[in-house]
Amino acid sequence: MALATVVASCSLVLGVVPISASAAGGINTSAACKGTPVKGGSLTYARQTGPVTLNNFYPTNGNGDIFADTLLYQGLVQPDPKGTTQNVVPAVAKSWTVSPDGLTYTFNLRPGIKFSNGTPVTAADVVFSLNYFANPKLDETAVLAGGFKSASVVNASTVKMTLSAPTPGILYNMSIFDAFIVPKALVTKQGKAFWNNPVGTGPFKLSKWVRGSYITFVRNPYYWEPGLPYLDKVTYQYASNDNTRLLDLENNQAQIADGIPFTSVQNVKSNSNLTLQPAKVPYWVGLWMNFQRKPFQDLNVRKAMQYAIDKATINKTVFQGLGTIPNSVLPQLKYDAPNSVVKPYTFDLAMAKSLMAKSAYPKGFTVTLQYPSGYSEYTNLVLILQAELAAIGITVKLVSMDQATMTAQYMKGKYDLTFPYAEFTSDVTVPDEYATFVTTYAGGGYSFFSWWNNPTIAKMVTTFTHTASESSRAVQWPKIQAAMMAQTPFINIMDLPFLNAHRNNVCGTYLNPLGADSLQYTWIAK
Amino acid sequence: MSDLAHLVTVPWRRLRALGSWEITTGIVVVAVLMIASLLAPLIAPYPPNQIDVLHSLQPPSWHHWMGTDFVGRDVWSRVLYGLRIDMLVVAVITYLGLAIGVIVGTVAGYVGGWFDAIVGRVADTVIAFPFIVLVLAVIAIVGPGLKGVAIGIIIAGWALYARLARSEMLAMREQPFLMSTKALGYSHVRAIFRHALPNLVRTSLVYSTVDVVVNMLVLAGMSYLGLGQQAPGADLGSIIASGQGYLLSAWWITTIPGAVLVLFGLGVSLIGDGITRGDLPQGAL
Amino acid sequence: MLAYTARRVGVSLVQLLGLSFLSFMLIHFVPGNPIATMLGPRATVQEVARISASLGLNKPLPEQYWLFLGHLLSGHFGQSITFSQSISSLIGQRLVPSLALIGYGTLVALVIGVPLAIVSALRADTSVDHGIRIFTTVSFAMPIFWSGLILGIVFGLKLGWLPVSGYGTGFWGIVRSLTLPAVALGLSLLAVIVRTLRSSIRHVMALEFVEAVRARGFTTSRVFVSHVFKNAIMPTVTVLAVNVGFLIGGTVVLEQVFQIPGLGTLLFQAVEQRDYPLVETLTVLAGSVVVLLNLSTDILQAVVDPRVRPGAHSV
Amino acid sequence: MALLTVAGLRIAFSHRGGSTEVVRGVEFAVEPGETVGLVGESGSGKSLACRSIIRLMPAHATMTASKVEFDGRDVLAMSAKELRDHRAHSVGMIFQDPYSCFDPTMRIGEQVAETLRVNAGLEGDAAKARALELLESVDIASPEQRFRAYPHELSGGMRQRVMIAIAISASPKLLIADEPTTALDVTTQAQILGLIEQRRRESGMAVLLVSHDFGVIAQACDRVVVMYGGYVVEAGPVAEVCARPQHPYTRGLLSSIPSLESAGRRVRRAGIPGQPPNPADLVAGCPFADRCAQVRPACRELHVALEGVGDGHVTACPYVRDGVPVTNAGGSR
Repeated sequence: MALATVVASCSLVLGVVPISASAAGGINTSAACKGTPVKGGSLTYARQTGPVTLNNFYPTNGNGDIFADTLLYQGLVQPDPKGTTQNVVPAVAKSWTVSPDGLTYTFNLRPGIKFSNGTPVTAADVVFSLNYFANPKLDETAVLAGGFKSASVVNASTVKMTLSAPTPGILYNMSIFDAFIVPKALVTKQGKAFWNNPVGTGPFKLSKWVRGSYITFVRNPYYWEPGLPYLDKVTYQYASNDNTRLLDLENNQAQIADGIPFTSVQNVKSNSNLTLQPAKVPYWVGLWMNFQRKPFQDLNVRKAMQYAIDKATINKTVFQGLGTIPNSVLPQLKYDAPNSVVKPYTFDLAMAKSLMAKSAYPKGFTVTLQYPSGYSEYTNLVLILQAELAAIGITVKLVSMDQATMTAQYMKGKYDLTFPYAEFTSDVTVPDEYATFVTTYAGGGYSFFSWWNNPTIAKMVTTFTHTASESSRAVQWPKIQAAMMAQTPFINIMDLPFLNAHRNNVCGTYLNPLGADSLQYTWIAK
Repeated sequence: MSDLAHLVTVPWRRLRALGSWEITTGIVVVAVLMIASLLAPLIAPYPPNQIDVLHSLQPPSWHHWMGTDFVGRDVWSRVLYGLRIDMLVVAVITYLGLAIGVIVGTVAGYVGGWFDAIVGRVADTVIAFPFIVLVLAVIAIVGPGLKGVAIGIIIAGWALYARLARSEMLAMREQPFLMSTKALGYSHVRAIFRHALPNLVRTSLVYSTVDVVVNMLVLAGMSYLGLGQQAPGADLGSIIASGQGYLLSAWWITTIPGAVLVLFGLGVSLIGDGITRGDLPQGAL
Repeated sequence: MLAYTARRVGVSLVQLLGLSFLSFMLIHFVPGNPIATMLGPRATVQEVARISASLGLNKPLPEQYWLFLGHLLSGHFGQSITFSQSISSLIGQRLVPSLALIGYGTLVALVIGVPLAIVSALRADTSVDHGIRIFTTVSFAMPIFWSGLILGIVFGLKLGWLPVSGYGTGFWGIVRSLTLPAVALGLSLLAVIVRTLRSSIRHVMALEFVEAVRARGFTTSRVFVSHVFKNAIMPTVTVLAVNVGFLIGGTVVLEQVFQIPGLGTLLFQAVEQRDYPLVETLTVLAGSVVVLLNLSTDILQAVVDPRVRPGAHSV
Repeated sequence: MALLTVAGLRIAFSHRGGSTEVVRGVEFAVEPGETVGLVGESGSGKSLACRSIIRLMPAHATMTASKVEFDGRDVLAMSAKELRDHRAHSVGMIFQDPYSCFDPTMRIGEQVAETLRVNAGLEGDAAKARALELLESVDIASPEQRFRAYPHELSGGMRQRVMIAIAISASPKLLIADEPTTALDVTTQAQILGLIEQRRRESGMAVLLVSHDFGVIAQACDRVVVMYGGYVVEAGPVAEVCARPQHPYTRGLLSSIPSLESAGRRVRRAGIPGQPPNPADLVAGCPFADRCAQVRPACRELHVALEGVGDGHVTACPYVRDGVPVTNAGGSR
């Protein structure tokens, strides 16, 4: 979920904490939350960015839109709302079956499920929404509907979806904002106006929206999970300024805040009223090397760089030990093999030096590194990188840029080294999307604008994404992971969690594995 | 704007006769800050970017006069170095803008005609253009950092001086001494630069005491927004911004550099004040 | 009077045209593409090209400028790229907080500044005058974001009187949430008001007519209110108008500090996202405010002070 | 009994580092209905001296006097309220520069009417009607039109007429005219002086005419007071002083007027060499000593005091009589 969002000014979200997939990481286990959940109450959530549109098919402000959409709507399936696994679990569909050839999906709708305006969800609504999802004119991320052929009504509570080729990743793509289920009749009738006052099957419904300032949701009385949500009212209060969110939290003007900056981790930890909640998400610091530049075409150089970068030190000094040293060039995704199978690059200066000596550039070379301005983590990070790469003869010139400029330069291939997106997360928990992006050279994609072209790995990825069998996919991916790690076309500097913080009496603050929360389990202890 | 000449030149003459407490105090304050920042490498007790995590967020003490920040850098040392870069940049942008503006304005006022018309309209447009947008756009083009801010401020800043100089030149053109230089057969260039310019520069110099303060604030503001000085380099705005998150627990990181900024502004303003005897030139800011 | 107004309006129109050109060129010079910025990592070259074409961003620049002028003149300003809304409705939503902040800030500056200026002028060169001057100079030298932060800490967090950030609901909610930023804005404006008013009061007080009026046996307050102040206030109004550009700048920063959903925040986002039409429109509008205020103060001055009128001549 | 008696008047300006006395013990008197001239170069203190009558001091100036008595009342002892009444009803004043002594932002008629409303308690239409009457009485043609004019739209002479209208609106007992004609051209000067004289005759008020121009004084006044360097150096009936000037300064002033007929023309006082003194430079002795052709050492220690020479004619110079140096005269004082 949530791709790079460009957040105003100096905010930053770099998350933290090496948690295992268990969600215990930040879930409040304080005494107050041991009791039975209490119904009622209202919650203010200080968020760093807010929605500019509630049209889930066409978000224009990244997480700002998506996090609001997640309260309002749901898809047929959803990412595990408690974040315990990276799997998809039932939502609007109570269950589904996949034909053995992987081409036909049959979804059985949840009996009695209703939209927040009280009208029942019908198979027609689902078909309408899936067609929306696959229409590039209507859905900004229709690329995620790759493989979709058609959807049809089987009966009032059953929908059939057929694919043109086995594309198991589509189920994960359908779990997120781009395939949420909306009422056909209302959308058809109201057109654009629908999105100003939308209805969905999420736990909350829209109450009041002051654009740019706050948005208030109230309980959806027709929500399908019995007894949920606990809260009567949720207000997302937007504050792009990190400091403001923290102050709001400390001041109890807000009870949860997202995007806790690294520099404030100690601050939050030392405040006895607050709980820091790191959540594991596919969030990473991806360093891009431009393959149009000769030195980076040399595998020895790329590997030397991997060995020269002391990720443990970076984790300690920049990310306060809360990151995870990656064993992939991509973020942490489903099917990833553990370190015992695919080893991370560990700091080894001697190895790095010998690789450089073996390369075409034994005396080193000079490159520029473009990095996003306004993020103190990045500033600290690039200084360390500069020093560490200097040790193997690579002279790095630092150039800070604002996000828009950096993205433009990146897409035009005008860079040597760059961090294309300051806040870089995968939309989905499975590797299909990013693996495809990073290996698709043709058609103007240039392998995610790295100009890396490796047909072998590309073929492995294509096979993987079109394998219907879950067990086969689980076998294939670690091989791709290892191959990419060996080739190291990108350098994943660090895997990071999302960092939220909440007041101690706020309980059940689960994030799904993509970092979004729908707050149906959240309650406030007395 | 023509009142300005009166507001300024008359008190200027008086100043030379009198001197005043404002000027004395102002000069002392600015001089102390300037000397301290120039001597930063000698008097700063620590390197400005030296991290000492063990001693982070220390309140002001004998070891750290202004305390330390969240990675244990000495705030006093950072303030000294920050002030140094800020003063340098502000002096350069203000007086470069002044020089450009005065020259363009003087020439425009002197030669008149289409050149004057164009300069006048361009200056008016730049003045009407929201300053901050201009600076933001230039930063977006040049890239974040002091360079972008400086270019932005100069692009916006010359216009007021040009307008000032132009209107004074128009008035001065009719004055006998300039007409007489013409009668004596001096060239235009000589007439402008030898005779008119020194008179015009005086007004602009007085106005620049306001401009210096404003530019200092803009510079700090941009650094605060993350668009000016890039970490780890220190300037007052970025030090203030870096302490924001610790306002409750470590007030000194934000408040003391802010106070130094205020002190500098106060010093410069007092000098300007002494010259104008408390009468702000119109159109200031 | 008519000829003067016409000429003055003409000059303003030229200025506005220059303004629109400048803002158009400036933002198109800036590297970065609004679509790529909006789409993030999902952006493929084709997708960016497709959406750009659908928004007319692939047309030649002169044509785009022409369209932009057309939008400006028609008054609906076209469509924002990133906010997928019409710019006029966006501005409609964000205008009130900004105007309220500017108005409230100016009010604070006037409420504090006018009495200070009067005292300062009447007690010129006394210690009271010096004290006021130091106070206003300090307030002028304070970075607006810094005073905003300090005010927020003291009155928001320590004392808990006012909210630290955000934009309240209802009249009093808005007043409460805007009080701290307005005070910060007002403080930054204080020096200009006090000094201008002080010097024009002193200037007017030294005029012979004031002595003449005093000689008629009028009370000091009558002399001051109906003669001195009336003559002295106009330069202050002019200076306020001139400083609207400065106020807009302060508002952009303060909206960031206090997280107020106003035009400043919108502008900041628009620049960051390279939302060309939005940046252009906001810039031209902000510039227009400055241009129009200067225009109207000039004309107002001609009305209030008959000497300014062209064709007014003494025999 | 005199309408106005001023004695021992001292006025000083305070500034950084002390104060400078610019009026140094002046005395003069005005009888009801008479016109008294106060003559002297700029800086002589005459303008300040005349303002002492209504205690209209500029900022930083302080006045002290042993006596300022008007119509039997002690001006020095007046409360603020009494002083306002005094200014509003007993004394009218007109000023040198009719260009700048009106509120530039207020219509002429409104300025007259305001005075009437505030000082005479007239309301609305009554004030306007009376204002029009007054404008007419100072020979302003088509007062209805002028009523709506702004000050800058009137000529200097016209403005001075309006000023006179305002000054006499309360039928004061004394009109102070501080250089009323200096800023006007010759023809207008004569008209204005004529107007003042006419109003004086009609109303029986006294006039204190302040001027640097002896010609004007000679033409318009009954008595004259000559000031120099903050002192009164000579005083007496105009005819007497003109005929038998005693003080060398007065002689110089008179000699710079070619003839009485040219009264009113601005003439360089070629008769007196040197510049008028800077008040701050005057320490002791006769203020005119530096420029006096007949100066003698004793002048530097002279205690300036007026001495009668007959017929109400007084002079501050003990050493010269009718242009001839005398020995020992008055030196003992």
